[in-house]
Amino acid sequence: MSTRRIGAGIATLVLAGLLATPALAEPGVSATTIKIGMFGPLTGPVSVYGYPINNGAIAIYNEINAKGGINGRKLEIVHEDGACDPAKTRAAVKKLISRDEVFLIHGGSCSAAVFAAREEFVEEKVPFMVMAATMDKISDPMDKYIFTTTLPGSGDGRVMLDFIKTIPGVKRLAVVRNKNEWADAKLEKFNANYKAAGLEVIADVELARNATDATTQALAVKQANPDATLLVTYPGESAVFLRDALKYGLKGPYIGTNGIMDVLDLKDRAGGAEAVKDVYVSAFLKGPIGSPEMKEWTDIYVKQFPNDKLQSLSFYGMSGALTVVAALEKAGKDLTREKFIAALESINKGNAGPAFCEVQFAKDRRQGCLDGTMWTLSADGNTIVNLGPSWKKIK
Amino acid sequence: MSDILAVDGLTVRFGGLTAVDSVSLKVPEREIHGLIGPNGAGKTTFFNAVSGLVTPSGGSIGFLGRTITTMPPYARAALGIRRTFQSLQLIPRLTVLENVLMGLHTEIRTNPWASLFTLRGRDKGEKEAQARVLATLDYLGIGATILSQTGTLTFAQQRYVEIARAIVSSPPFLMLDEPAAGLSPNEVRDLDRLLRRLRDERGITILLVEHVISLVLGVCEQVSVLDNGRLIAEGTPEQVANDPKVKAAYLGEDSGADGH
Amino acid sequence: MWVRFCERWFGLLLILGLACLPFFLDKYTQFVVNLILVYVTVGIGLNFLLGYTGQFAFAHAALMGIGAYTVGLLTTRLGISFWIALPLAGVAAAAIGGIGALPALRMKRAYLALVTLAFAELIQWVLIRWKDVTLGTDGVSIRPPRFFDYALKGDYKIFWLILVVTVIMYVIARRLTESRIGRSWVAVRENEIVAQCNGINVTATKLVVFMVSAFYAGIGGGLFAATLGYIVPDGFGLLQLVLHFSIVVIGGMGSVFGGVIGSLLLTTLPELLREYPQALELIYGILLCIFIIFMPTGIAGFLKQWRVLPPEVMSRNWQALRDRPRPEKRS
Amino acid sequence: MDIATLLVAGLANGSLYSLMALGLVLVYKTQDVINFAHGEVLATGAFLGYTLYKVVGLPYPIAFVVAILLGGLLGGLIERIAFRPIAHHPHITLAMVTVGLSFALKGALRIPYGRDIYVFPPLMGHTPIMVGATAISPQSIVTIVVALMLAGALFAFFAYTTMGKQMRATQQNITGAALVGINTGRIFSFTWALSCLIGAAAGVLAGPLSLLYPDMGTNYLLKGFAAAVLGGLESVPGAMVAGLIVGVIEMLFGGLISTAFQEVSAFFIIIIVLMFRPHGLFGQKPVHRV
Repeated sequence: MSTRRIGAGIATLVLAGLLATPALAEPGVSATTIKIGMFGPLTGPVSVYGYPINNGAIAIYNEINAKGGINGRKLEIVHEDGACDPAKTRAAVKKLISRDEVFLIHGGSCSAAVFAAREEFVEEKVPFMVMAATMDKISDPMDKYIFTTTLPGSGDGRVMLDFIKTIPGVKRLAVVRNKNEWADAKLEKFNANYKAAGLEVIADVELARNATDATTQALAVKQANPDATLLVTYPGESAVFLRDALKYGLKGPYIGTNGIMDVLDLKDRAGGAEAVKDVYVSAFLKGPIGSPEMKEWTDIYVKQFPNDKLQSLSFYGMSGALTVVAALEKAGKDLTREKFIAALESINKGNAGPAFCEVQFAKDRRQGCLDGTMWTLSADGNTIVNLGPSWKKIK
Repeated sequence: MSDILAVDGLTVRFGGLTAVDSVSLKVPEREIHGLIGPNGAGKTTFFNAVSGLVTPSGGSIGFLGRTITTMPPYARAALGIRRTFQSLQLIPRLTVLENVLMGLHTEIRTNPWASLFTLRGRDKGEKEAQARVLATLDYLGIGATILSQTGTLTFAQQRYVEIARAIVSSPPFLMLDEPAAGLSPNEVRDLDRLLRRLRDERGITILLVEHVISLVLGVCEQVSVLDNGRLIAEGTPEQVANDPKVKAAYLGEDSGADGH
Repeated sequence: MWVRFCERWFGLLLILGLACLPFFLDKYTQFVVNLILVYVTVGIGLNFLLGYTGQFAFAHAALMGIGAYTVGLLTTRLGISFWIALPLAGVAAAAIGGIGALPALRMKRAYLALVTLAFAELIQWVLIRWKDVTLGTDGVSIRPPRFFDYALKGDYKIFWLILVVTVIMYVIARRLTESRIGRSWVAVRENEIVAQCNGINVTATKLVVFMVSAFYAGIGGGLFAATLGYIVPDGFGLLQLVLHFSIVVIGGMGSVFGGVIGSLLLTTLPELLREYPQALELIYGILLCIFIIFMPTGIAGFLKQWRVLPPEVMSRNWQALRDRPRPEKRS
Repeated sequence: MDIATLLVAGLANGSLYSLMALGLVLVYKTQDVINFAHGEVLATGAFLGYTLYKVVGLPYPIAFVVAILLGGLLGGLIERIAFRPIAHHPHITLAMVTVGLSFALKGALRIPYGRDIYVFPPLMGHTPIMVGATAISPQSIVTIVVALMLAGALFAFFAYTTMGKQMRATQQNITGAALVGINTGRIFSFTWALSCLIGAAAGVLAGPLSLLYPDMGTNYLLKGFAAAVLGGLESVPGAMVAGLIVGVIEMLFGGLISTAFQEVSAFFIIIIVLMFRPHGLFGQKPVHRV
């Protein structure tokens, strides 16, 4: 026994020595570059959420580089695949930290995978900006090194709840939901607060991931006859549900998460404007794609990735990238991780780019963006209307 | 001498087809008993019924005084009914040692925990098993091949490996399904000698299905003849060879009828 | 004699060498090495079933999940020591796997695949739905195991734990395949009828191999949980299964070495293919087909053929037979 | 809950499961192997249909026919390239190759189609026809009718054409078929082609119901397995009927018990069938032969 302990002791000493050595220079920072690590689901079934999201952030970083970089340093991006799998993501993060020795990491779209890697940032004290993962547990309870400018699930739930409260005559709700951590995160705060708002959930219906049919769900909701239906499902299943809801003569309104904020896509997938005419979705962008508010950001994306399809995913990563850039600038020429963290903490009313909010961090605040808005389709079903936080009749 | 195998009114049906039709057969201890008949006469089905691979539709099978009609094949093997197959059923990629060791499956009685945690070379059960394999192979004259890949051996050697696997557990009863098929006349002579030695030196009772009539007539004490699932004749080789029913059954069937 | 001597000491030297790895590796490489070791256990387990016994089943990833959850839930929710939880993980996987496979064992081969597929989906479904116990999709964070008062926290320290368990599992695997149990598996794979006629109870053998394989999956899952520190039901789905299949097929079916080589290769292959992430599935699929068709004994078989690896004769201490005096040849 | 509506929706989905089960059973009967890549065949069919209809702009019926013929061609090629050389290999080899093929096909589909979810517009729109309180979607009718037509064509093919008769002979006894001079290699190719043609048809029909992505086949494959097992794994009419039953049971599970159970109802079916009636509803009790 004792030999093993001694062995372990030696190992720890050597390890401590190894870790102590690079303290001379800040990892990932050279005279001319700052290394930023990025990861996301680049392969596998969830790769739909990989490149589009990360490319938005890359577009911002490239734009900054084109303008000469930050304090004389160019941003260098190291990209790793996490495949939306906890083990692979954790490996990717470890690689970025210990092999690529990046200065900070900006990435992650799959909540569970990011959470699996959370320990790494905490232990290695590497600043981490969440790209698009919405699970609250990642940033709350807070850790010094973990920041997010993505509206967390609880925030999205709150935006929807606040909106529902303003719809006249809505008291009884049906919930149609996926069964996963994403949906759970959106519903956690919602479930805790709807009673206080005088609402009642009279049907809680589950729709399987990648379901191709929502007959039973639609009929269950129809039978319950709610005043409004909350959709906490991914875009595909949301479309399937709305399609079948129309088929079986359900009445709206439907309130959706910001996962389905591409309402025009939803319209196509659900089979036409009729299916989505009474759909209201939470949104975190300043305006719909193609609106003047978004022009600046659309241009940046298209310039870098002219062949990509523009979708809300394309802008998920931009607020984080802009915040990182702002903090890097603020941290100054003599860049260290601690200075960078301090700079992030001092961001007040920061530019969130295409995102609806202003970025607000503090010593005890890591969720920088808590605001969202609600969108719906115009009466003709061809344009997106930004409603703001409360319900209005659409002309 | 008591009967080692006593089959009484054995019937096997597949759907509408009766492959073995109320066959009764007794094999006394230390006898080499021949089972012949034209193709499709039901010899192999009879074998399969005795080894337990097919469930009889009627009749009973007794072995060493016990009724084994419904006993599963692996339990019959453990009792001491061992057999070879018409076509070689060895694992060509494995060594002769491994192939023959499979025949000792029921014989190796080591404590699994002990075998997991003892050091190499202290595994007594396995060591004994290897010694038995080696002794059997030496007995058959192929001891030198023990570590050869089975697939690289000659056909005759592989036949012997299969016999080694069948007899390595020292069973009282051995069923051979056409062991001479594909052997040269010289090799058949060796086989003839081997069967006698197995009986005389090891006391094994043998039930032999064979198309090479010369072997059957030469080595067997008793011969039974099956045709269309029925037992049509029984007796010494001479009696059977001169039986008109047997001749009729073999008419038009030339394969092997006159031996090689 | 000296060959055997070298072989034995080679093993010991290798283990000692491996034990020193944490002094030389960065954290990422260490993590990958840990995963490789975890997959050695998992891969050997699936190889018992797939390679040795020729039984085609789809439950291995789910059984690994059961192992991981057993360790995760017992240690974090009930405060049971990791050292008790880990063997229990194997036992739980073996028990649940055995029960799941039971209806299919007496039926035609194709049914085992179908029933285990259904069974695996049900296991995942239960892991997600039974939130009161499994915490559902929130996942389980695993506390680092303790060695007396010493917490095995971090990739370097957990490595020694994984190494010890892996070596034990490897040795047991070698012993099993060198015993009548391993030979009965191969006999069943080659021909169930011949196996029965040699006294092997085929149904019992299949049940045994399924449970042993599940036990390995469970232990592997427990180690996986300790390595990763956080598990979710989704982690034990199709992606995991793809990896297991690839490890066994490419490493070498019917070879304990195969499990080792497979996990070494398949854990590093994605790293080598990082430039073409989109093509990864395609490459896996094509590699699988090519290996199954043209190299069914995998890389281990290839290396054994070229004498890089020693033969894996399925009998304990068979080497002694090489040194025996030549027998006199009878006519 | 309106049972009639559930039944109609169940039958519409069930007819797709029937087609999947049919494709699985055909291959299983001739080659004794379950094609684990059949879900990807469905996805390939769906994407072929989508590409021909939406991108190339062919009229729907022509796009449908061309897509399923291409699906059939793919099946024939798979047999010729991957399975013919290993036809005599152990069962497990064949089964593993189908698994490898499944990954490969999915990976291949992901390269052009992996970055988005595609929409296959319905042929008839989704506005339902109301029969009393029962809502029937026109697309469901199209699905059921086309599936039934395909099944009918298949029965006619087996009953009246030489090729069909030869295929049945081969399914019953490969050696026998070879002895009487049937080119079994050609039969194998044709079986795979037919199986994949039906799979591709299921894909084109599933397109408007589902959304199009490379993993879309997995769900249908699992339901197809359940149907095949329920039908006895070797029975063509059994697969057809069992598919419809699985579709309806799934709806009844979801509609009457809980939506949480709907997803796994197919697996319950597989396990329950194997425990209590392993030869399925329509299969023959296996005759023991060596």
